[in-house]
Amino acid sequence: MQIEEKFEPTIVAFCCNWCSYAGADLSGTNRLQYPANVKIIRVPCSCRVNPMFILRAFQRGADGVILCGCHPGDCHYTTGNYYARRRMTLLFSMLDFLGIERERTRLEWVSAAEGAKFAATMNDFVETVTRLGKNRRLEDLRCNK
Amino acid sequence: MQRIGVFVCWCGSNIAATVDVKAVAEALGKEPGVVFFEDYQYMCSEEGQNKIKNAIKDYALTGAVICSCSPRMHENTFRKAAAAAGINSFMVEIANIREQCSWIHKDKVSATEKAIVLGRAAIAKLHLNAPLTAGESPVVKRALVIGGGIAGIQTALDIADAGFEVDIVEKKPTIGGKMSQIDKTFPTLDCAACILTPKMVDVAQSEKIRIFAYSEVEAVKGFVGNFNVSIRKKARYVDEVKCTGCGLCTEKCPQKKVPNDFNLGLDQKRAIYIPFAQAVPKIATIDADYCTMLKTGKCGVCSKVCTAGAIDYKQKDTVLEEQYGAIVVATGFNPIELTKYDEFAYSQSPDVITSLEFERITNAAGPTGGTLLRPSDGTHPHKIVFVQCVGSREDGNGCGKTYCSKICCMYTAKHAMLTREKYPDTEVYVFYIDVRTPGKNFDEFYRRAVEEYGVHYIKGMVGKVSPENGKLMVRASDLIEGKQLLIDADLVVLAAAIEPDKSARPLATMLTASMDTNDFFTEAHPKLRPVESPTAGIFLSGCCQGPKDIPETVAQASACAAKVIGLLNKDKLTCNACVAHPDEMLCNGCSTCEKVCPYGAITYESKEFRMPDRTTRIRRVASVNPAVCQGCGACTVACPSGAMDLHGFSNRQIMAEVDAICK
Amino acid sequence: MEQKNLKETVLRISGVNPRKCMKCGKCSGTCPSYDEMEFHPHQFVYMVENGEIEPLMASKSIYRCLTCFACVERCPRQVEPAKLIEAVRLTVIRQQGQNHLKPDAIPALLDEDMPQQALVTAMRKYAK
Amino acid sequence: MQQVIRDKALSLLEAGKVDRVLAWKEGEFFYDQTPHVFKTAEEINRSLVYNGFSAANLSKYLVKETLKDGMIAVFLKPCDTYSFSQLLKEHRIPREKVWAVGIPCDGKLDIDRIRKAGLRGITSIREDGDRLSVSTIYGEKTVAKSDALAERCENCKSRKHIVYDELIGSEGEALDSGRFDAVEALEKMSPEERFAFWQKELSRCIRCNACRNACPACTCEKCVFDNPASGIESKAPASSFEEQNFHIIRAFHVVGRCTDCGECSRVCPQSIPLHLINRKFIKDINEFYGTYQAGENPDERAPLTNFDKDDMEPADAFRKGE
Amino acid sequence: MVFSYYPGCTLRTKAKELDRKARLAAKELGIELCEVPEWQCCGGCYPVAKDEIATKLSAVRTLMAAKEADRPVVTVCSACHNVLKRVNDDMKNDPVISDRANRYLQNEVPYQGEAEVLHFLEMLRDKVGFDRIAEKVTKPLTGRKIAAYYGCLLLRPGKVMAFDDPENPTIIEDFIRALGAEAVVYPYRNECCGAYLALEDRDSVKKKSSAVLNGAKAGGADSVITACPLCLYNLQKCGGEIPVLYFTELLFEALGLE
Repeated sequence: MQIEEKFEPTIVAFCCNWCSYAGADLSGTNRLQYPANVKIIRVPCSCRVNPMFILRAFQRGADGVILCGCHPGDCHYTTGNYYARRRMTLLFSMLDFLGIERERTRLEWVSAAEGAKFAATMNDFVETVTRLGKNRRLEDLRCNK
Repeated sequence: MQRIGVFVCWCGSNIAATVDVKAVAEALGKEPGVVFFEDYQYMCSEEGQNKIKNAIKDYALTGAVICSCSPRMHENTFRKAAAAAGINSFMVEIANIREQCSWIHKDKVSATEKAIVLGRAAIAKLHLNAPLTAGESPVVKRALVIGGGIAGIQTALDIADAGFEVDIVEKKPTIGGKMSQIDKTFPTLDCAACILTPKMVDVAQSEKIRIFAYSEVEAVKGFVGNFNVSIRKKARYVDEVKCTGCGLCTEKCPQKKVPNDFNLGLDQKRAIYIPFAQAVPKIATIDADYCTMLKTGKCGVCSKVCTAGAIDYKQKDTVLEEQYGAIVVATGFNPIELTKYDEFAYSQSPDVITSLEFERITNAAGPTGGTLLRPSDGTHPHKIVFVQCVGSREDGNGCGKTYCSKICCMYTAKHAMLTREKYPDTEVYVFYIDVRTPGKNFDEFYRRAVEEYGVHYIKGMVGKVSPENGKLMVRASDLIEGKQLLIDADLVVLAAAIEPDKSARPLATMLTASMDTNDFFTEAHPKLRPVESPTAGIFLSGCCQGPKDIPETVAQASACAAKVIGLLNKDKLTCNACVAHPDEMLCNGCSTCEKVCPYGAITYESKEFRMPDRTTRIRRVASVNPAVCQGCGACTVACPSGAMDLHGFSNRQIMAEVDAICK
Repeated sequence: MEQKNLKETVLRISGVNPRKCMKCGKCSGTCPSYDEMEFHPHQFVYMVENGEIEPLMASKSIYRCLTCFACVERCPRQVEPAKLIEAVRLTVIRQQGQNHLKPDAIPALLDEDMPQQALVTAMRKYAK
Repeated sequence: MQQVIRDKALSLLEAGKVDRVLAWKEGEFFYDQTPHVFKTAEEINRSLVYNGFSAANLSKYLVKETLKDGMIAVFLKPCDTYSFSQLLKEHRIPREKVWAVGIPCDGKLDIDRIRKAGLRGITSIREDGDRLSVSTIYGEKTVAKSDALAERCENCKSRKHIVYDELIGSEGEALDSGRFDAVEALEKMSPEERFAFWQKELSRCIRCNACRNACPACTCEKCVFDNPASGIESKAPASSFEEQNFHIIRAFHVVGRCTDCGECSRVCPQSIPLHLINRKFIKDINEFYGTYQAGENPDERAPLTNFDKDDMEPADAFRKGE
Repeated sequence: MVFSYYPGCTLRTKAKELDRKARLAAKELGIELCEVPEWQCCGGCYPVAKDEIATKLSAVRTLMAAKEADRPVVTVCSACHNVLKRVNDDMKNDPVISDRANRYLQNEVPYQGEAEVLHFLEMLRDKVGFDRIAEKVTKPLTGRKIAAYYGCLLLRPGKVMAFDDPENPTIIEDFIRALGAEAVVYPYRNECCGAYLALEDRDSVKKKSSAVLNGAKAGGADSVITACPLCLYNLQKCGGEIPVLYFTELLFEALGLE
């Protein structure tokens, strides 16, 4: 009998150094659990995240990509998250336009004090992406050997 | 090819209990370029650092990957160790396997797997690292203090004392802040004015300090060492140089019905006023909302009586541009509005007052000349009820604050004690939930109120205050006796929660300094860096950071000054090494990056280039000022040709991490 | 029912988290029925948290609460003591034969002006 | 009109005002013209053409041409002037080296569309008001011009010249076009349908780079896809991802810079409707951040180099569509 | 203006005057009150228990009828108003209750608190406007000193009822002033009258109600008005000298109706 393995999605989380990465640290400090599927990449600011990185992640087999930054108005660099918000709004809308499941991408604002929000967001995102299943529409099959 | 060493930290059992550290080290040891791997109990300890240093030397490592706690904790520690062993400090990458792995996972297998992936990502990134050197920027040797209360005053005096110039910006017409409104101070009961006003005079007389009173910060640009601040000096309609502060105008002004905000509206002032006798600067100010001349063009009495000719009805706001090396936030606090607490009948009876109003009523310079009288009928109250924790310690879904306001227990003990001392025939009841008196001589002070002055401390809360026949019927519970009490009080004093001044939120945005959900400024570290904001060059003094009494405020103000002095004492600051840099051969000169740079760090220049086809061309290319660039990376994404990249977080480094994680 | 189950029942019915209480006593300071109660609102919160439900169930206090919600309105921690008292009362009257008000007793309590509302309310409060 | 343009080119050259003239040259087939730099009167009289098939947007060629010494004259249709203006804004063309002549345009023809109407063996086409006289090896036919227009011209956004030194003919106005209708139709589909649509379209991509090479916004010194150091170099559509990735990134790189000139779709040998991707971005920008037309106003901040504190969140953008 | 109207059991029996005068006054003000078809008794008091829905269903049915009619549902009785508003809030904000109730009622389109519940006084304040009422007054109650008695049901819980400031309400005082009388503000106007304890313990009720009336009397009131039949009963029965009236009676009088 073949037992179907539970689908474990690969989730890439880009976190800005000043708020969201610190928020992720805080959820660790408070021992708030979220699945190990989430792997965090530290960037100085949400505005450092190039759409190329997000597409790259999907190409290489990510099933969901989430970008976390400081709340609007609280960016360490004053305005970075505002630019990030416009870029991601347009990019996510485009991916949707091309028929990619919109739930695979997400932008969230998590402050350094919001450890609980970080964990809750990740739990929710992992659950959502798990429900969607494997990313098929935006992957490079050659990377999947 | 790099020669990489991998160092896996146990962090005691913090990591090792959930992550198989040996398995992580061994797995990572098989990665390309890794020539050494090791695990150890505490990598951050001196012994652990020595292991790193030795391995760098013994194995000729070009870089190190440390799998440990968050880089926010020990990145600097490990960078210093690497530098001490002779490699560039930016050749260190940290895989966060504690906060973002062992502490959030319970299953050892998946946590170990994840730790290996995080380690791989760090190795992949490190392969693309290059040595970086940080640039330097000069420091403007002057500080700005925003807020002229006791916190701002103390910080300014200490900075000036060290020989640096300081400017104080105060939005009110005088410095002094809340402390100038207070009558006596706990736990010594010395008069607030007697200890505050000499400091205010010191400020006024200091050659190093400039006071911009009746002024507000309008815009802040720049960065640590080089802030450009726009300060709006609001029109006083009085020439600051000519006004002698004689006060004649404030006596002759025919507009007498102006609420006196210094006395919290308990009495009235004139439309031209000096807030109090010891004001600094002692210059009259016209309240444009009430001045008949400014509103209708008819009156001019103050101008006629002013022998100095200082009145100027045509005065306009002016905006000054000033440079500072450091900025101190000392914006202070206010009691919360009590309109949502009408079970205590605050808006229904003038005899229900806040503690700060009580201070003014008992202050010799206050509306009653220091005699304790009821606001409603001017009679002596014989029964006073103090209610503690009004709006403090709430659950966060209501209108109050979740925190303890910290100062109320002590000032209420003070009020109760002073009342009993001056008016022994007055019964004083204090309803408390807890009496919180940590602090030197604080609990002794509270005990004196109870034991020597006979203040009735009742454990319980007031449920309802009903104004009835000139009395205030206070219904409350006495939890210890198990009784519901009904007290016919003459005066009820509410210990209103304190909150940060409303100006703090927009200021934080200007300064890009972070705040917590209560609008208190966040400190760089809650224990180890309590007087600095995480934003470099921004320092915190007094209640803007959290509730504090005067001794604590002054202590923090001086600590803050010490930090500022430490900064101003430097001639140059080491800049961020992770700055943006354009590949000039790829740059289109299109000016897109410049538009998204929040620091104005990008300029364009025309340069002559030898092209691959051996011709020469003059091309417009971007150039980044590394002293100004803070390394956010906005430009790198705006750039269509990929010419702009960021040291330390390059496109290829981040993509290498992505690849390693998604493999 | 066991003590633990009783506590769970009360918490389930009320939806209240008594651990939020900071023991200020404002509920009891504002309760209009305080003097007629053996256990007071703050004690309900404290005793429910401690699992001492049976003494509360046996007490007449549960029929003295007017559900006027003064304690709920004024609680600084939004603990809502009145809901706890109501939950203890419901725990009692949901048991067989524990109706506090029996229909045949009603006529004696009425006068001709008594509005229906009082009856309906009392039946809901006192009977299953 | 062709003669007017030839005369203008000749007079500019003769007067010494310019050294070269950038215009359209007749090609191997009558419908297949190429951009060309004319240096002599003889060359102009021989092969400079202007008719319904003079479709190429010439503005982009100025980037390279202005690197050379001397002045160059260029003929720009209304939509080309938007691209020209955008390139000026991006400092890609030195304004002082260009003599821009605005010329009128009443829509360009699409040979494929005429063929699709069932006309075979076409040897030449003559414009006759709103009719086309089509000579085929089977005889003369006529077609309504409106049935032969390129899609981008059917949905022409403007007849106005944004920037020029002199104008031939009279000035037109910006138009109200239905250019977003096709995008809207796609938006209304289910994600599965949209995915199927784009998979079908994009899988035809042969990565000839014609779209990029014709695009007046794609003027990078070196394209990221050609640059080994960029980390995303790719030359061939080796998988469906590569096709998607190339077109998404290319479109994203021209967000706020794309004037919607339609060259990408015009030059695509596989007839992929690439302009729809760009138009989706333009439509989103218009809806999310207020109407923005690249190239229209040299002083206006582009949407991606600008922000509003109350901009919508990505999630709101999705909700808006529901 | 047309509103759905929910009279409730008491207004059909012991408080017929309250009902009749409310309808006539509304008519005079140009308001049409359409009685909710086949309404059921609300149950008299809001069922606090979170674990059962049966006691809330009659209120939900009324609310659904109001949603169906697509107009706000107006009540005069404070108790009905309290029950309807709070059950509506549950349907809007408590997913467990709302889900269970909708499933029990087998609603194809779930009811999620879409109806607007208004007290007659809220309708007067927010939809008609007290200034318009003042214009309509033909027999102003000049010289009368009237005290408003709110009790608990109109105001609490403040967040759900959103009727007025629960600790310092002004709506009935404003109403009194609109009718030309002087409003007497006095203590205990938002404290409980003793409510349904009237059945069991008259003494307890007497204590609470007399405190209210004494306060009003001390404030110089010549009458007290209320919106709740049970409050009215308790206040009257405690034997104060001051007449206690429904607020609608004053409105009726001031509008010059007979």
